[in-house]
Amino acid sequence: MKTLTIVLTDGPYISEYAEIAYKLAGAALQQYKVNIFLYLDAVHIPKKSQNPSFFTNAGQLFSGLAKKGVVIRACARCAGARGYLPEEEVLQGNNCRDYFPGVRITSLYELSEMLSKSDRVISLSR
Amino acid sequence: MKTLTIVLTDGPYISEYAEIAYKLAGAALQQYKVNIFLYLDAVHIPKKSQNPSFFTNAGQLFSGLAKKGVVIRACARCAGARGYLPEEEVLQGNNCRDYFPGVRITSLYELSEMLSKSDRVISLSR
Amino acid sequence: MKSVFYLLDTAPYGSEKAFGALNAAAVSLGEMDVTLGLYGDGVYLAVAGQDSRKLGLPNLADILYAYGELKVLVNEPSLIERCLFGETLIETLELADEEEFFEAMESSDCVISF
Amino acid sequence: MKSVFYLLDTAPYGSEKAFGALNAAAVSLGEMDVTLGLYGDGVYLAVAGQDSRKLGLPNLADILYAYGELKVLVNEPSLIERCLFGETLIETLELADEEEFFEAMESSDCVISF
Amino acid sequence: MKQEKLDVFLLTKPPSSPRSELCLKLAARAGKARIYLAGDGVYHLLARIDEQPEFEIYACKEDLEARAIKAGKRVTVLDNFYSDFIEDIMEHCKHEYTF
Amino acid sequence: MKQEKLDVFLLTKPPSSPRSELCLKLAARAGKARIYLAGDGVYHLLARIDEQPEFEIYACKEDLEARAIKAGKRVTVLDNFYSDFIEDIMEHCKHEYTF
Repeated sequence: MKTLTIVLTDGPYISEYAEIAYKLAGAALQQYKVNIFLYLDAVHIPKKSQNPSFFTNAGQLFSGLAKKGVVIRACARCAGARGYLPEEEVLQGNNCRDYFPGVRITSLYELSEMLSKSDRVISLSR
Repeated sequence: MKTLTIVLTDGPYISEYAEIAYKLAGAALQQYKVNIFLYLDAVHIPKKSQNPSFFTNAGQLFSGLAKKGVVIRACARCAGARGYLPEEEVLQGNNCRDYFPGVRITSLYELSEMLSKSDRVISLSR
Repeated sequence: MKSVFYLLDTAPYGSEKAFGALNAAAVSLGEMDVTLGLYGDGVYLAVAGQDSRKLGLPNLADILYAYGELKVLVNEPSLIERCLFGETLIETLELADEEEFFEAMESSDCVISF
Repeated sequence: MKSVFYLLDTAPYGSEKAFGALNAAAVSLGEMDVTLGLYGDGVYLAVAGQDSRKLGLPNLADILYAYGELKVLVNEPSLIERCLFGETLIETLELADEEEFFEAMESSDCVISF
Repeated sequence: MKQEKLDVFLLTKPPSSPRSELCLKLAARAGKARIYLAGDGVYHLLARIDEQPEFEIYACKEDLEARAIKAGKRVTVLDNFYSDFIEDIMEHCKHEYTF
Repeated sequence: MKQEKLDVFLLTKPPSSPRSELCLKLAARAGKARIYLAGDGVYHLLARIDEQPEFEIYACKEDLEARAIKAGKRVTVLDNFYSDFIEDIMEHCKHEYTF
């Protein structure tokens, strides 16, 4: 099975890339393995308890993707800088209390791993 | 006493405007009343438990400004969208568990209030 | 401050900035003299016929109509550069040439850009 | 993917992007064929003599020196547009004209921009 | 029907963006190319990107509607834009770029 | 010594930014102006912003050092950039703009 990796660097709402990535991943996961790497401000996307009155909840969208098998990882340095700290334990595929289930904080080396195992890579950034 | 209001729209680290605003506010608060309004992504700035290994903790910088009397308010819609929800109670000048003390989530009308009472306004955005 | 000029130079829908600028301008109506200036990519907001239902985003043109008393200036040179001069524009907006646009900025007590 | 081209078109220090691009490029060294391409405002990273201590930010030039094996291409037309052609540049970087720069992008398996 | 192995571009930025300029330079170098317009990328239709005969242009329907941008005859407006794009880049294209 | 009531500009964006262009247009309209360069705004010194006789140019020392940008004779490099800027906009300037 071919693999697609999507690299994101923007947070939700301020840019539309979280939504575009959701649509790309949704279209791809029916036939392909899909990875998403959250870098820089994109580590805000899986935050719990988002309540956007006028937009679609980006955290829920990504949580839905994770349930369908999309591998979502967040850069540890970027997440830590922004106050998302990893726990020792992994519960529901998740190692951060502030994140929706299915999203894990990992080292940046995971990005390199993802890239080397991918057939295509899409990067979206402002 | 004259009043300066600073309007921010970017989150920490991804842009230098949180730091520049900190320096501007620090220089101004010795002689003037200073307000900061956090809009759009800037509502991420006062998040607790930021741990930026290579940068200065933006949340701590702003918490320090609040202690020195700078009035810091975050837009309720932008904060809610990004998962920062206001409590009923105000403790330590703060109505959000995820925020450093001294930063309060308020309606956008507060921005208009701040502007109308200001002698100068600085807006910083990418 | 008695007057404020909001400068929007970002295209609508691709980012929250246009929505943010409209909301910020709207809350000052009545209290201050408010102008929203569309400049650069911000002028795309002026195109008539927007329908954002399928994107699941608020219709920004509807917000403009809802705040009919908001003064919105559209920078003409930006429109021309973006090949928008022949397009149908939202009729409640005011076209402003470079001189008129800059004068509105200069005569406002402050300029806020997002 | 066996090769990756990181495109940096944002100025250093004003944003975390240059730092992010350097780190991302560094972790793939050894595993993949990595090129960092400085383009547009990204070419400001090439100026020699950076000292960011007083800003309290990591010195990005030092990171470039620390990863000496990283291939860094500097787009010449961007340098010229920014009046940087006469400035002293970090000597470990490679100048690339438009043709060489685009060829490096085209011959990489993927292009990632921040 | 996209059997031809071409370079494929996803363009989500408006014409004023320096990334758009870079995208179009690379597309021009490729000779023939398929360009997918989504988000603010659909504003390239105002700048007549579809008049370049070497480019096949695809546009995202909901992004056109939101922005009130009309597509000319040479533009293929896709209802399933993202599925079609994904199929193209995973199965048919030579090199893929996103700007 | 900044008694003259002038328009004051804080410019934190590099020359390529459309906001920089807008800033310089407004400054040119003002005739004489004081321009404070901080952050990526210091890159305007490479583009010789200091050769315009109508502008008084001030630059932030730590931003110059980080970016390895030298300031010419007509540029006032300020150790206390932010204090001086704040005093100017609160006490001396006519109109203040930030870009």
